[in-house]
Amino acid sequence: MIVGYYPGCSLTGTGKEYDMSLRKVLSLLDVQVEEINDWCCCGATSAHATNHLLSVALPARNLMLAQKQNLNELLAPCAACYNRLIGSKHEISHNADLKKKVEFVLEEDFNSSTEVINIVQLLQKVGKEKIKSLVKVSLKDIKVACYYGCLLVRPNAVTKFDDAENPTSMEDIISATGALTVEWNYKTECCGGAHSIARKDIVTFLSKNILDDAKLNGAHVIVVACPMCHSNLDMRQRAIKKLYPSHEEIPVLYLSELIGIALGLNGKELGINLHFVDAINLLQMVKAEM
Amino acid sequence: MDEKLITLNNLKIFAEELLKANYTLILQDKQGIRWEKISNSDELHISSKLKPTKASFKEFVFSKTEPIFYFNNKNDGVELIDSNLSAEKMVFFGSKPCDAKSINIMSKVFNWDYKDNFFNTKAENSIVIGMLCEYRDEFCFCTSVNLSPVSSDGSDLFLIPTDENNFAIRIVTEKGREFIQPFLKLFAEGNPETTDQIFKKINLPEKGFESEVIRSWIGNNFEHKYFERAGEICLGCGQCAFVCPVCHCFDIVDEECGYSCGRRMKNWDACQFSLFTLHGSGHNPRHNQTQRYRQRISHKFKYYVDKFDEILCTGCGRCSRGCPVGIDIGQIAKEVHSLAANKV
Amino acid sequence: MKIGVFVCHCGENIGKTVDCATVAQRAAKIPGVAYSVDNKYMCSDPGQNVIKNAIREKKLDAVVVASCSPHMHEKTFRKAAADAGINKYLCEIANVREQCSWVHDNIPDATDKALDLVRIAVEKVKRNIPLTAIRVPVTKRALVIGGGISGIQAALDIANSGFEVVLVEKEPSIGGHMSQLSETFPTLDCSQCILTPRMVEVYQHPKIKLLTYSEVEKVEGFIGNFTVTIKKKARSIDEEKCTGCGLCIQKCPIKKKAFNEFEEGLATRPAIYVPFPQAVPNIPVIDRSVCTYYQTGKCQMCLKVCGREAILFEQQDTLVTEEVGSIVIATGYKLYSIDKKPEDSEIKGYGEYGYGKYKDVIDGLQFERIASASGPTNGEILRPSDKTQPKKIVFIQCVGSRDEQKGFSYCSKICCMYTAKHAMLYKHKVHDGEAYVFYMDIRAGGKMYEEFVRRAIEEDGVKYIRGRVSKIYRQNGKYIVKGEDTIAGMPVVIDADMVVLATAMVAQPNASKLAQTIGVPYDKYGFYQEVHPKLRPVEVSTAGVFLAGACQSPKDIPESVAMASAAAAKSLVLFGSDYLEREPTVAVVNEANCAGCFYCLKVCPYNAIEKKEVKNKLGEIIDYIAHVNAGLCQGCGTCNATCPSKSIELIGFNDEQIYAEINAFSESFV
Amino acid sequence: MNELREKAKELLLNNTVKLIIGYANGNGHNRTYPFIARNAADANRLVFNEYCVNNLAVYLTRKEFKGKGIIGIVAKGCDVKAIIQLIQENQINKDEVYIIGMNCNGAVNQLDNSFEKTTLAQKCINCTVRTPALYHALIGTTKDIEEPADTLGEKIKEVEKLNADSRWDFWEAQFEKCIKCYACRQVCPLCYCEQCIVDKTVPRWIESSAHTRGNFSWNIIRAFHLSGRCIGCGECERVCPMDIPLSMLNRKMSIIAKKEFDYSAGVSLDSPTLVGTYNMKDRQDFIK
Amino acid sequence: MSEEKFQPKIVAFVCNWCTYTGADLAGTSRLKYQPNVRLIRLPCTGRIDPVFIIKAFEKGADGVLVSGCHPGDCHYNLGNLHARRRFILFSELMNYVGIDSSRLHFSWVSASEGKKWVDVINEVIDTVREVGPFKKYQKINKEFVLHE
Repeated sequence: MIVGYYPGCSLTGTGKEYDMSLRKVLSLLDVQVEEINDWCCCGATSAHATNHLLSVALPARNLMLAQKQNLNELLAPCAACYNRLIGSKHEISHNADLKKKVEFVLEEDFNSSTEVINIVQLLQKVGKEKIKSLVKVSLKDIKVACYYGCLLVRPNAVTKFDDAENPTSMEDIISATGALTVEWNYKTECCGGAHSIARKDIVTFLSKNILDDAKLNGAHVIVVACPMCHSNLDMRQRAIKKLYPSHEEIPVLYLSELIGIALGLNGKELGINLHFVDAINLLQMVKAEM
Repeated sequence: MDEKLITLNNLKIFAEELLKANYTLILQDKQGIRWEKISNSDELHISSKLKPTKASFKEFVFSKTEPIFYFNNKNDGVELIDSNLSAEKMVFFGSKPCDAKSINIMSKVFNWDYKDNFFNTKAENSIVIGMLCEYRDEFCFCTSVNLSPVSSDGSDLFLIPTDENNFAIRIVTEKGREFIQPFLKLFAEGNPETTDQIFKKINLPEKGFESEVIRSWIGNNFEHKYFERAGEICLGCGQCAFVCPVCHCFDIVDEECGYSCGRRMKNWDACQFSLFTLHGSGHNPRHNQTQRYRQRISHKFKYYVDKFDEILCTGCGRCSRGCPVGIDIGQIAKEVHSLAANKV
Repeated sequence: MKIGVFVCHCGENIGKTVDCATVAQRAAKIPGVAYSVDNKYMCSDPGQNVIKNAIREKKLDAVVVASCSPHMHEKTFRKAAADAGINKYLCEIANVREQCSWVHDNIPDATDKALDLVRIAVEKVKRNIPLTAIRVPVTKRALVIGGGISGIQAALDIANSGFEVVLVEKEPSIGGHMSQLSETFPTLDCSQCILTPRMVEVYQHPKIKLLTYSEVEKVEGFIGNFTVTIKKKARSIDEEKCTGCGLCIQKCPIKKKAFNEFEEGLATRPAIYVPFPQAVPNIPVIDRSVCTYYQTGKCQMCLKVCGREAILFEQQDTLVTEEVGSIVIATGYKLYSIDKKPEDSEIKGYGEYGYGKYKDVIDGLQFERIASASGPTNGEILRPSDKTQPKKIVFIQCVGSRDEQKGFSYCSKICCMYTAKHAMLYKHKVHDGEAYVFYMDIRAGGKMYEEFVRRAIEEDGVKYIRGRVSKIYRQNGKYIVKGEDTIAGMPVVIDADMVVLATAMVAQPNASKLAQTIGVPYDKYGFYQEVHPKLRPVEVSTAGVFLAGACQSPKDIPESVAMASAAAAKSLVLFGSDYLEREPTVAVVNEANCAGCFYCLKVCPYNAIEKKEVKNKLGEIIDYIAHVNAGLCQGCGTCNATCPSKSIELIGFNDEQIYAEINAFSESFV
Repeated sequence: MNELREKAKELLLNNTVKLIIGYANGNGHNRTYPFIARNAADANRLVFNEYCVNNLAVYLTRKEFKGKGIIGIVAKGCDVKAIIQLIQENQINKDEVYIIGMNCNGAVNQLDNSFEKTTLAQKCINCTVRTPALYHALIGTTKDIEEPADTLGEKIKEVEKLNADSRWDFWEAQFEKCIKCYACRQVCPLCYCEQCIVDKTVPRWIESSAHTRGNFSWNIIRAFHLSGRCIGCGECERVCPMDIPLSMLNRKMSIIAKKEFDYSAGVSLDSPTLVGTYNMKDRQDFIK
Repeated sequence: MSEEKFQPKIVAFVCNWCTYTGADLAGTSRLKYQPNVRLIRLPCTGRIDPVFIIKAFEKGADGVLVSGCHPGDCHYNLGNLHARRRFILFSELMNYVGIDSSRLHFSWVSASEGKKWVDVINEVIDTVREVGPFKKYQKINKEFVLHE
């Protein structure tokens, strides 16, 4: 299986462990990733706050690059990238005027037939059975809280993926590793998102609620599929601890990292050592190497 | 008898000249299906060994469909408009004796009381250049119907290949003579005696029956049980009649040209169709296929002969070759002949 | 044939884009047209008189009226023609208003088109033949499907007019959802108190044949003449012998096992049971899926205690055939099942509300049972999980309804009212309790409805919050309801003890199956489709079948009852005459040409084609050919198009007529 | 051959059948023709070989034979398909036909009227019924045969590749030739209508004149009326004196039936007919 | 001087209950569409025989539209479903002999879709206008036409 790969900015920076772990896991799962050449910004955050046309044209350019590489599917591991790519494609195909403008900007016809998918969709395509057959380390002793955040499944009419209000697809994939998933209440609550820089107070408060509910429901680890979620939930735990001294830390892993552990990769290979919150206890629980 | 000689090359030039003089040249097509018009002398493709086409050239003198008049339905009555008669001058090039004869035979029925101008105009505008025939198969029986591969009966001119690149051409009718007059420079003088020698060498199909015997037997054995078996497998299609060079039955139907105007069409019909004799009342005097098949044989070998002293058959074998269920008219005639001979 | 053409100006409606005078002049030249004239208002009395006089004076054989759509005035003009002495089927309409003058603005084009339309109609009418309406006798007996309040009302109305009714109910008792309700809005009178006398009346009515625990299997025939096959499911009880003493129910050893449908799962019942104490008929039924005897072959306790030997373990389902003239469908609704996704995966559930996961998150009908004096808590408001009194209760409206994401864009209409009622009942019983209602809009259109909601807010202090709830989860024994107050523009979190979801009213799960059995169209939600939303709201396209209640769309009780009476009235209209007149546009077989391939039989939607024997002079069957039962044929013509030899033709739309219509185009095209 | 003759004699002598529709030899040439055997002597004339191309099922619906007792018929697998279709369409009673099924090793292609060229007939390529699907007696054995390429399928694909105008030109040239002899109809076992639509005069949907317009309508409607019914015996094309490639029409319709509805005609007595049934899931992407 | 626009001739075979009523609704709503279409009203799409379509072309139509009720809406329950199957076969056949979907159109237009009717009919007219007069059929229609 060959799939196009759009890393986006996070996966080359704050979220590079996501990139590391994902590439390793996918190669074990016989998925070849083909990075699109000369990709540019997906238009998230600044572009779509300032210039609508730009925020559509940027992903459109990336989609056309994928098209030219004859990629049927394009994986956008970052939930924000995924959202921009799939959202722009939807918008362009439903708005002829916009399409004309975008084509003017791109200086070419927009005719993308590439399907944009997120990491959960890719793993669904790979199949639970395949993952199950490759598990080397059973995660049956750990309880996982799957955190979807806001962008992975929304807007539902565009993503046409899972139930926006009560998603369960990540749980389903994780069950292949043997890990238990907990029923909890904050899987789609806001983590504070892009306020991370400007309004630390909001992010700390919102993230704390999420972390608390996960712990309250017995989770050992929170699994995410978005670098922004990860950065808020992982990096802000120290700030939380300052404000709420009783806060007990809980590790936050990328979905690819958790699966990587199950497939027998060690912590370093997966970049788990790069997190703010130590996951050593978690790895010990399943007798995996750091 | 007047006879000329012409080389293959000159024959092509002859064709070229004819086209220039606004003649329509009609030849056997290369697929062996039917006769077709050619527009270029390069397409001239004649040979005495060609198998007869599936359909004869009948359709050029007796159209498979043609309008006989037009009508306009108005609120205050019906207006009739005559159909245009085609003045196209046609040359049937390289016709086998069994085809060449067809115009003469049909002419009798189209002229015995009502003069059919549609047929006559076309027949008058036709020149038949017949050709000696060297094709034989088990379906050929021209000799049994008083024709032969060397018969020029029905032809206006008659071609005889003398070798691969040379032909003798015999002028058979006055019409033929007039027709060839302007082109005589292409021809050399020929000697009828040499061609007679050629005729003698031609292998003739065996004569299978005496048509006169058939005629008289049918007259006395209308109810004979032989017909029951002979026609029972006939499926009632019109192929035999439609490919036949001399079957001439037609149907008249009206069809629209537009709103409240139309044309009356004359279309081929066939006695093997069950609708052929179906009355408006629902009664059908020939209500089964064996009766229809008997009619076909009887018309060809008795009724037409009685009325016009002409057998309605040239022995070309087309109907037998094409019959979906393999009914062989020559074979049937032979069987009838032997029934007659044995006085059964 | 002398044809008259009458071109209507319809005031300015036609006249302003179609040059009517020119159309009339040019129409006069069409072969067969003997008279042609235009008029300002053809449908007016003077206009009709123009037609009538022309028919009489010009001795016309047929007429074409170029006017509005045939759906509008075909009847009018056909009657006018008939009044003047020609067969009404020799009148055709050319639709030059709806399909010409109103949709085009270029006068020459519209005039040309109008003339074409006239010519088409002239050519058709030339080939029309005089027809007489088909008369079929009417069976003056009705079938009512569904024994809820709508079915009960319809049955009583018809029966009280003196006609027999067969009432079929699939449950063991009639009563429907109304029997589950505690009180009814806006009067708060006891639901069962007003319903049960009606149920008893049905039971005792000499003209009503009640078939409970029965389902309609097959419907054949047509208006006035339906033959209905009904399956009586085996109760395992001899209905003749049973006195309803209830001893068997008391003695049944598996009291606590079976899911109690009537109590919406809030209580259990024995294997042998009557759904509720006031059930009609008061005859128990054995639930074979839980009965020890059926499962293991042992027990027979009920048989032992029954003094009347009324228990029949070997009883089988039986089929009953009934002849009826009309059918009233009153099959009602179901509540949207929110705990799991319905089979049709387009529709998503409300996993975030935790219904099914949390025992104290319940739906409206469950709350009815909790509030009902005859319910599992005897009318005390106790939450299902621990039987404690909830002090804070949240009601959420529009769960499923008005939510395209979940597949239902429509408003369920009654939830605003019953939620107000629930909140009010709660406040009346738990004086120190708090009641919150999340709503999208309050739709309280109805007599005393708005006042009722105001009362809940103003007198009973129910707190209404305009907004949606995003999530319900459990924390420290409370149900955390997270929502948004869109008026205050703030998120709201309520730690409730219990949550009541006003879930959407949806069509019965097997509504489409019944629809196909009877031949009733249904919409994408499974609600039955009326013929016309305004003018024919209780009729369906299958003549003789009428709708009552929530099977057509969400409705409250007074609307359902009104509709039931309307459906009854429609049946009575039918029963008012001994014969029905039907359009004579039915198919006929040309027997001489039919080859008997019976493709017509295969495509006929009405089973109107029969195999007819062809016999020789000795009386031996030599062949079979098609024959049309004119009583069943509805004139769709599918047989005609399917027949390869065109040996079956639809009168009124036969091949010759259609051919002539197509041919009528050619002049304009040549 | 003896087995066939013996069986035929037995059936005729013990009155199991009234007559047997079979094949007999022509005079001197290879071709066989349909033959009705009524007695033991007739039975001795029956033959079966690769020249037996005719589909004899066409005789089963003919008034001369139908309804006069049980008819025996010598039938190849493809002929039996026609018989199955006829039974499904109520044209013959299953109990009034006795099928002498022939294990078939292919019939020859009639390139020439006298069957001089013996390539395998087009209809025999990829045959799935070399042993008939329905029979009362089965005669002969099948052996491996060499199958030439499916040139018909290729020809259809070639036409499909053309643009609409060129497709029209192709078929116009074909239909122009038609002389309306109706051999295609008469030889077709499934053209059993009492009155063909082309013979219907009020109204005259299809002009009986043999001009291109009338021919176009005739050939198109015939193909349409046979869609989902044609069992692919190829008889119509074989007998067409004008060599119109009718199999290209009929095969195309079979391909459509297979593709759209997974339907093949004449396969089983129990399967529903293609026309006359519907499926809610039938394609409608061509409908706006 | 701009050339005059080609005015195609469209014949529409419509069912009485859905499309004809939908076309009436277009009128009642005073929606406008091009006048190049002539409707033939039939009880049901089930009544529409392929010979009608061929005949319409024979009579000079440049394009044909067949329109009826959406599946499930048929006044006669099943007529349109049988018609749909029939027209799958027939449209494929017509396409094969060179009459493709630019000339032969199908639609479902319900009684409430007056707007859709307008859109469909305009689209049909525009499509046919684009491919031009049906010269191929006109050629065979003109055989034996009397030239005066």
